[in-house]
Amino acid sequence: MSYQHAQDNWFAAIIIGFIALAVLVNILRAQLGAQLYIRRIPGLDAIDEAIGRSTELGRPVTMIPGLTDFGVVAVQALTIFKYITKQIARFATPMRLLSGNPTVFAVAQEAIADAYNEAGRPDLYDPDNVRFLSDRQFAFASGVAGLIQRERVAANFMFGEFFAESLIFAETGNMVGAIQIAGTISFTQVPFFVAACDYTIIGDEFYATSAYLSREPVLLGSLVGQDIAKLLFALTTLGGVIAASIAGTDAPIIKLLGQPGGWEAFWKSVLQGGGQ
Amino acid sequence: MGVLTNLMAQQTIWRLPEESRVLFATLIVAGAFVLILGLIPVLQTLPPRGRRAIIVTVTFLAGLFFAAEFFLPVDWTAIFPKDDPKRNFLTPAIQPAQNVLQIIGALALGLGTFGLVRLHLRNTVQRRAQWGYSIVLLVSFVVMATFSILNTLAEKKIVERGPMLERGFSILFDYTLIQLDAAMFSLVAFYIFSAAYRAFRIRSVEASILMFTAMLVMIGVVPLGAQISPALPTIANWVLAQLNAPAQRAIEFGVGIGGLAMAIRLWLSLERGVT
Amino acid sequence: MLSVDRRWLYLILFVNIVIFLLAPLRMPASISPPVQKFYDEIEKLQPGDLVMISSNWSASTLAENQPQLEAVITHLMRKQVRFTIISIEAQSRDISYRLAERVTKEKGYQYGEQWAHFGFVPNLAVAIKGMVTDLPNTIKQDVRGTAVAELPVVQGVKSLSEYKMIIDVTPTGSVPVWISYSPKNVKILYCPTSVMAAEAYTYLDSGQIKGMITGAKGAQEYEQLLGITGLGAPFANTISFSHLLIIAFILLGNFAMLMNRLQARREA
Amino acid sequence: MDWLQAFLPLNLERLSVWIGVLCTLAIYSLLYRENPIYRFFEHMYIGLAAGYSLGPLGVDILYRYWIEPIWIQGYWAWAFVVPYGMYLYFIFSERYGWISRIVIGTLIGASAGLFFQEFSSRYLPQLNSTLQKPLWVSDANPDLTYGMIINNILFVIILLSVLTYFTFSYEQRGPVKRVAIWGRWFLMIGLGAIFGNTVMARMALMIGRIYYLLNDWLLIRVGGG
Repeated sequence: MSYQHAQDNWFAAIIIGFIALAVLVNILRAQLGAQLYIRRIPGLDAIDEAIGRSTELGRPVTMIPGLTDFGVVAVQALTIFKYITKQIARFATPMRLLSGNPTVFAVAQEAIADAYNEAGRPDLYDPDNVRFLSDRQFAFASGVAGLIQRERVAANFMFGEFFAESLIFAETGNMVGAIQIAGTISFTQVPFFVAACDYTIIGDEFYATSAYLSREPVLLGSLVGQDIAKLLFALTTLGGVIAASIAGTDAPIIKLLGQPGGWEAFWKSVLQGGGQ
Repeated sequence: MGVLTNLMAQQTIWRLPEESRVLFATLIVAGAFVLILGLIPVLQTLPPRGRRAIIVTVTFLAGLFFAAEFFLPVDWTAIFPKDDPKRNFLTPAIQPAQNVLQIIGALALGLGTFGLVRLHLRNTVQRRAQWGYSIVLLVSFVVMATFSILNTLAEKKIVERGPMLERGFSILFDYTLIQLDAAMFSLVAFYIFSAAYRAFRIRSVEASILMFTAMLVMIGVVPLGAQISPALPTIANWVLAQLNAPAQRAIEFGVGIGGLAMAIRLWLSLERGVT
Repeated sequence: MLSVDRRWLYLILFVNIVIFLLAPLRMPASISPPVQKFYDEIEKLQPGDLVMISSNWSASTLAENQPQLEAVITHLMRKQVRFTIISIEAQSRDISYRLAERVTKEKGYQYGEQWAHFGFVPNLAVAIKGMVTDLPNTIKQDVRGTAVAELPVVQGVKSLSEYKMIIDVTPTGSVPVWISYSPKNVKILYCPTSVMAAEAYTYLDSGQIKGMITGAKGAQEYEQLLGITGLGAPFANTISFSHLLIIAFILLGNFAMLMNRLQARREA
Repeated sequence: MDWLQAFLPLNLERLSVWIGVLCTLAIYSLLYRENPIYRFFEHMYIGLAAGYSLGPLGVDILYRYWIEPIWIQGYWAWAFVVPYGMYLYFIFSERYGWISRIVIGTLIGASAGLFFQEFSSRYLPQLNSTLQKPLWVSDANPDLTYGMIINNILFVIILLSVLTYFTFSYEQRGPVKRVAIWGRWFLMIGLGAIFGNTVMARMALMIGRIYYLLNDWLLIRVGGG
């Protein structure tokens, strides 16, 4: 059950094309000046509060993209960290970014330097504050746990993809009384963040975060497109289960909707049906 | 299509001759370094807009390659009957492209390790607070790196695997690193206890739901649960399979769509993100 | 009670586990269908049949995988079956070799004659494909440095398809690899950790896996079927009681919170 | 006396157990508080891990994908890859830093391009398997029981309500808001279930460690057997 190419089922190309169109059209609308709305995401309002507390206490802020491999998720996490860094640059609050993936580390160096530049404080940027600890899961965890306790961080931001080590970060952060905000696409780690952090950004709230923080038209437009895509998924689900109830779960129309090889099965049955 | 594939498969132009291959290879690598690094002064003359244009173009082309390979039809047998129906003309290049990404990843590891070592060297040289621990880190790094690299080379049969290498590597890796992994991992058990104790309170509807399902499943999945009531494991499994699965799937859909939108924005450089 | 120092919690959990590991406590388990199927499949084997054990765990998941491997080897020896072990990492090679050596010695099973350890292979998919076409040349040497072609236990065996069964004892996602690349006539049995088990039910339904022992709990059930005392029972019991401890503390915490609230209301 | 002789690290095998135990206890000391012993082992741990990675993830990859193809197999075109990747190393330079962004751009573009296949492979089969849940009994699905029907209806309701919660671009009010709140509650059920299910695996990890301390180090038989 996997796709090597779009031809395995052209339905994939159609649905990706539709989503791309929905996203791009709405980005264009937003750029042309349409007023777009985004609902409240409580955890994100707390970012400023957490930064404020760090500044007051003079203790550092940690940002942890975890062991996220370099890719779309990592870039989104770094975009969020870049926003946070711009905020803390105004108050000269100390920061540490701890990465468990060397490529993410390299890109983070660049992004954080940029953030300080854009905030007008390039003098505050110190490459030693963006650190690569280890790409080994629990060596990384031990380093993060040690650093959080030693420096008694006041705010801890965890964004990206996390695995079993998530609770080690969150509990040590909780131990030193840090305000913690976590956002992850890894569903299996969400319960631990919910239990140990002050705020948790769940699922694709993670992708909505940068739109929420920056209110950039491109991102808000994209968000409208994403909601349309979700509506499409919901309608396909509803239509599909009704079709499956009437025609059976093995019906070609069900195969067409997402199963590799379903395209051919569907058209073959249509052509044969026409011949009868 | 067939012509193109044939041309790509013409190995002779892509390969160095057998005789004095090492010499040629060394020369070409040296040349490549000079050429690519020599481009830097040229690139440096570009104005900011030109620089951005290069980055945007490179990003787009790299994305285009993988996207085109995925979207282009693979079955051309209607036009070229002899063509392999499982690949298009870009498919043979996928593996090399993945290898390129792997190589860049390995170079990034070098960069990350350099950053780590530089930080702790600075700590040591400038006698910053706690610099002793930096020495511990540097020493264990150097020792382990030596053994690990020798061990890798021994796997390639480039160096001899002596008893010294075997035993040293085993002490460092199997008896130390693996044990540290296991110890650190097992800390999660303590943390899961304190987190549950602190967080699972009947404070709000949401917190109560979280607490009750967690307790139900916790008792249902262990043998004791079956002793208390045979229905408990069934209920726990039902919650996991029927109530957890759809919630998880809805989140997955959202994450997938969000990721796709992000990928499109990145590919077309629509986002003022990290680049 | 509300603001108890978490270090007390840690100490209580630690002591709780030590006590229940040492206590000679036996709670009978109810046998789940996948474990019963696993047992029945091995019962069907004839003396002299060949079985491949893939053992990929190391120190971290000892509590779940070690009792599984011990119980499985015990059963194979009881059926007088020949078996070979293979790993994908050096540390899992060492731990499984030491364990198998101890267990086989107790029952007088001969190394080389009745069982062997093939060491470790770096890439499982490639190794399986190789073993299907040419087993002796893919593995080359066993863990003691003997050429595989000269081991009596696999004398004349050219391919993995001459095996009757593959048993995968693992904390990682290696079973889809075995399912994808191993010969269709060889049955696959699976010993996952408890977190990995949920994903395997689809394979169980479709018959791609013939039986499954889940974590320490499954090992306890299996020991019960075999009528032996192994580590599965104490480990599974200890897990039960640590769960009970956590639940008790959650209830205590809530009780304390409610008491506080009542008091605060009374004072107001 | 026999026990003491067996217990002390007098041979290599015992020594290895002692090293392992020392590592375990040092890490566990973090539970009490961050302390010099933990700090020592933490730094050693990171140093060891960083050193280890260089073998399989550095040298091995470079040898296999770069040195071997060029020097042994003679594919000369690979020669350009490492110098190009080296652009990444300009990251620490203020003047030439932007050059590293060319390589970063390559990586970003590649991961965006690869996401189309990932999206199709990962999410579309999930969408498809959601559709295989008929909502009523009919001739088309003869094997269906009423229990399964109830499960299927529940599945679709939960899926749609959680999906509703995760919409952002409009104000949720009225019935939509109610559905979204239900979605959030269903979500909490899912999260609670995962938490409860994970506890077992984590306890097993620690039991494994304590077994190691008792059995391998202190040589105490476990289980009273």
